[in-house]
Amino acid sequence: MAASEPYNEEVRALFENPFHAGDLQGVYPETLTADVSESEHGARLVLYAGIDDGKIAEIRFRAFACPHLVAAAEVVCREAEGGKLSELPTIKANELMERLSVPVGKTGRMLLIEDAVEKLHAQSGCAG
Amino acid sequence: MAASEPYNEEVRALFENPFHAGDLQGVYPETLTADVSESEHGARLVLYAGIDDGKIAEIRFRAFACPHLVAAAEVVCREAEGGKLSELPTIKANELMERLSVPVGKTGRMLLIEDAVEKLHAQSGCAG
Amino acid sequence: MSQDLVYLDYAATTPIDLRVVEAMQECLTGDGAFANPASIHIAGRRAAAIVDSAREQLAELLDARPERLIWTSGATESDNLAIRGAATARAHRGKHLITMPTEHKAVADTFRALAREGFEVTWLSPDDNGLLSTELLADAIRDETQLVSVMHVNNETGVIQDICAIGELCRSRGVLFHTDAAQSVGKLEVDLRNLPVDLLSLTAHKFYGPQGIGALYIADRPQCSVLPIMFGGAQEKRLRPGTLPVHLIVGAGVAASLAGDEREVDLAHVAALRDRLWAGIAAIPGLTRNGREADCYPGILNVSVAGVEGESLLLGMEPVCVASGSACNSTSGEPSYVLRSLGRSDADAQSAVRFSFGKLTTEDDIDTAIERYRRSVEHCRSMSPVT
Amino acid sequence: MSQDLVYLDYAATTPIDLRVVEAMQECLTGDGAFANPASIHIAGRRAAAIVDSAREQLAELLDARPERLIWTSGATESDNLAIRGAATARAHRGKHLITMPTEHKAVADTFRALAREGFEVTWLSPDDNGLLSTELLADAIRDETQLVSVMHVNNETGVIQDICAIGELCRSRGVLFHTDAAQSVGKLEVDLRNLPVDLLSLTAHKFYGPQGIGALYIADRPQCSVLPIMFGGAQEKRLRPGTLPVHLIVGAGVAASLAGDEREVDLAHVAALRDRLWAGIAAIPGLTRNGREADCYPGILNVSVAGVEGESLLLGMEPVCVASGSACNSTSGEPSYVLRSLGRSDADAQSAVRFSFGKLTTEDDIDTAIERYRRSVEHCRSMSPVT
Ligand SMILES: Cc1ncc(COP(=O)(O)O)c(C=O)c1O
Ligand SMILES: Cc1ncc(COP(=O)(O)O)c(C=O)c1O
Repeated sequence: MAASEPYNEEVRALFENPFHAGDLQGVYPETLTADVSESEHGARLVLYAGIDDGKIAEIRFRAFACPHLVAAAEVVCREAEGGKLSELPTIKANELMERLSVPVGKTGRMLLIEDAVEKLHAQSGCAG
Repeated sequence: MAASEPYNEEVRALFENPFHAGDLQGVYPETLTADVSESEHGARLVLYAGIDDGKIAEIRFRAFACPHLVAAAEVVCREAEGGKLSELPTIKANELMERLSVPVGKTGRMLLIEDAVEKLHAQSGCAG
Repeated sequence: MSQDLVYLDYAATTPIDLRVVEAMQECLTGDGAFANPASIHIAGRRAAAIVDSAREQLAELLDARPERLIWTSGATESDNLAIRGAATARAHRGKHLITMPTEHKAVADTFRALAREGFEVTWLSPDDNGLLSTELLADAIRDETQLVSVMHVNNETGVIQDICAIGELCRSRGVLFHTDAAQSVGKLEVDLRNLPVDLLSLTAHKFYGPQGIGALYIADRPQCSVLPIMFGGAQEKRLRPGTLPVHLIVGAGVAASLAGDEREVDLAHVAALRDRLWAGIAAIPGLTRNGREADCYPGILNVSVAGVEGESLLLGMEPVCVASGSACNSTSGEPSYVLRSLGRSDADAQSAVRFSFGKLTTEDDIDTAIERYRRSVEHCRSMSPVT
Repeated sequence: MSQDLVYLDYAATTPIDLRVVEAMQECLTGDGAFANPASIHIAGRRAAAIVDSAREQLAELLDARPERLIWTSGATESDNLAIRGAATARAHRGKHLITMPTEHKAVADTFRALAREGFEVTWLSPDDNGLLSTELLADAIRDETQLVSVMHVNNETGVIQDICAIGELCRSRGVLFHTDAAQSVGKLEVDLRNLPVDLLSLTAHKFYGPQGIGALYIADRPQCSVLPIMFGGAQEKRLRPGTLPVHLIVGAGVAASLAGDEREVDLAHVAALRDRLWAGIAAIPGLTRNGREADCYPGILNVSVAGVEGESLLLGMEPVCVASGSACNSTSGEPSYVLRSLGRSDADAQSAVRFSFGKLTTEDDIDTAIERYRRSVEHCRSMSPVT
């Protein structure tokens, strides 16, 4: 049986207004891209980050994904933008899942968030 | 599933007013009794006939029986009374069953009618 | 309820409570409430929420957790699913099963079918009062025994089995215990937090809910595995496929909730009616009561009367509607096994009349029934050769 | 019907016709109409008469004899009974069965269960248009083949199989033919006097009747023996036990009778809506229609759209209620086998939306759906990395 309400308020709001969906608007000293995907459901998430002085000046995402993953990507972007790239890895999929009431069946898909962030991080040269 | 209406009008009327149920009221030169029964459903039918000059002056029945058999017994009594004992055997169970819309499942029980009449007949000494 | 009928066959099916009808009506015509609860769109989710809350209402009546209840089409299906499902799930451990010949056909015939398929079934007869002796049961349980099925309230006589003692015995011996509670749920207390029952069948139309909806309770114990008997979808924990009938489930939920609120009052009401009825007919010569008062659910009074043919007796009672033995046997004409096991002769058993009544039954109904019964017995006796 | 919802999921379940609700209501509250039709008293006989006339109404819709119809709890149960019942009844002659992977789960899962129990099942794939080739079927039938099951109208795409040709082939080869007609009865003509069908499943809630009631048609041929899958009483020719749910049967009967009267008008109505819908979305780039127009029941329009994720697409369409593939698969998230068999990629299949509509659907509903669908596709594409 379907859960009575599959999307919580926050997921709906984020999904309807994914301000960070799309391409980078500015031009930055450094631009990073993390493109990750998952074969089972064909989900794909791409993060684009404009980096200036170790900071994430602008971050955008594109997703071929369910509303939960879209919402999670938007959360990550909202929280990351303006912050330090080095602080990004603290974002954990399980925390996001709790906040967004994501069904456990989607755990595999939601790990794409961690993967993408890690990829950005690795590219920045500050990993480890 | 139950047949929508198990008893036709005539069965209901006969069952409600079995004028011939009970004991003989008169005293006759000859009194015959036919007592027949059927083991499967425990049905039993007794015919009592007061015979005078070869005629059935009075006939009564007693029955431990379903409404169809009761009705059939009443029909037989109504038709037999006043008639000749020798004409009785023309009453056939299958004709009664049709007239009274008796379900075929009750055929065995309804044959008691024929048996009882036959027994009366045999006792009167005019059988064969 | 009726102008021309006196309906005293509540054990076959009860009239539906008008508050239940109203809730069903709302669901049928409500906005999206009719949808398939398995659909993920808004309408489907509304329907699913309605189904969930009905499940909670039923769970509350039984003091069970909602997720332990599986919706079915009625107690017949619940019985089939519980018994065949548990027997086949545990067949690798052993193929011995125990039940009673006084069970409802939905139970007895399922065991008969399993017996034809290679299971061994022990049929334990009740004592003279219709009760199962736990000593008899204890002796019958063997290492290979996997399932015991004993009904809560008998549908013909109202005899109440001690399912608590039976369940405890089963649990102590590692055997699953199923009970057909079609005649007790909503009428007597059935508290699954305290009862050691593994599987329990029920049906809504026996407690003022709609026909066509029932449930199977499956205890949350690792032993309680059940295999499906029908296939075709993920509904009801993959145990029972098919689109959930939302309005029926709503009806069952409301009926359960009303039963919880009104059970005590109803019970006192039927007990008073039963006493009135008994007082009105007890003096009829040759009358026997089938089932001791102390052992019986008071909404059923079953009596036999010597020397009277059952079918004629019933016709003579019209327009009072009563059953001769179980409604399910009514068209077969066989004398009731349940009554014979109480020591009744075939002749007595076939004259048995089951009066069963409930919350809509009035004292007037009972008085009419008394009058008609007396009259019909007299009428039949006046024709009877057995004096 | 609704203020806030646009319900376009008629293939999952239809709203109930208010005339059906009225008839059910009358039955629920009527004098004795609620009784158990198996009871021999007056109330029972009234209920039995009501059941009989509903059976006649359904029989008339199908041009079948009433006594060839068995009431069940829905098409799922009918499918299980037909397939398992016929397969087991004929197992002594042979254990080879034929069906298609594009069948509804109630059929496919029943065959899977039989396969686990030692039957051999051949799964025939449809051609690129979703149709079964009779040559393929002719080649698959062997001496041991006992049963072929092919659905009439597919629940995901609306594709209509030529059950007349399939049935004739089966009959010429001495094989039983079952068809799941859950999606066609009451919507397309199903004339069993002319169709060579041995077993046919249907369910009332797909044609404006209540949920929880269906039927199985069994042709009057000596070959058509079916064994029961549930046990417990003489109801429904000993094939399907349980108290008959009178109000549901009344509802099914009235729904059948209305369908007979209104089918042609409804068909024209849905065809016009389908054309309007298609005209409104056909120009969306990357859109594919699943199922050729000429092959499909016009109350279903199934489309895929490239580069769009299905679940997000549906959320973006709210409050328009549509299904992604079969409603029964909606919670599993698996891409639809039916669509893949039409040649769609997994990505296309998962983006599929099934619009299905019926007699209460208005042009406004369709226009809202067009607008929402276009908007949602755009929204999803604006986020998509697949451009
Ligand atoms: C004890 C008992 N079990 C099972 C049933 C079957 O219930 P249903 O007809 O709702 O399936 C009944 C009533 O008919 C019953 O009295
Ligand atoms: C083709 C088909 N068969 C069977 C069913 C099952 O019907 P029900 O859920 O009424 O048992 C459905 C609908 O769910 C269907 O579309």
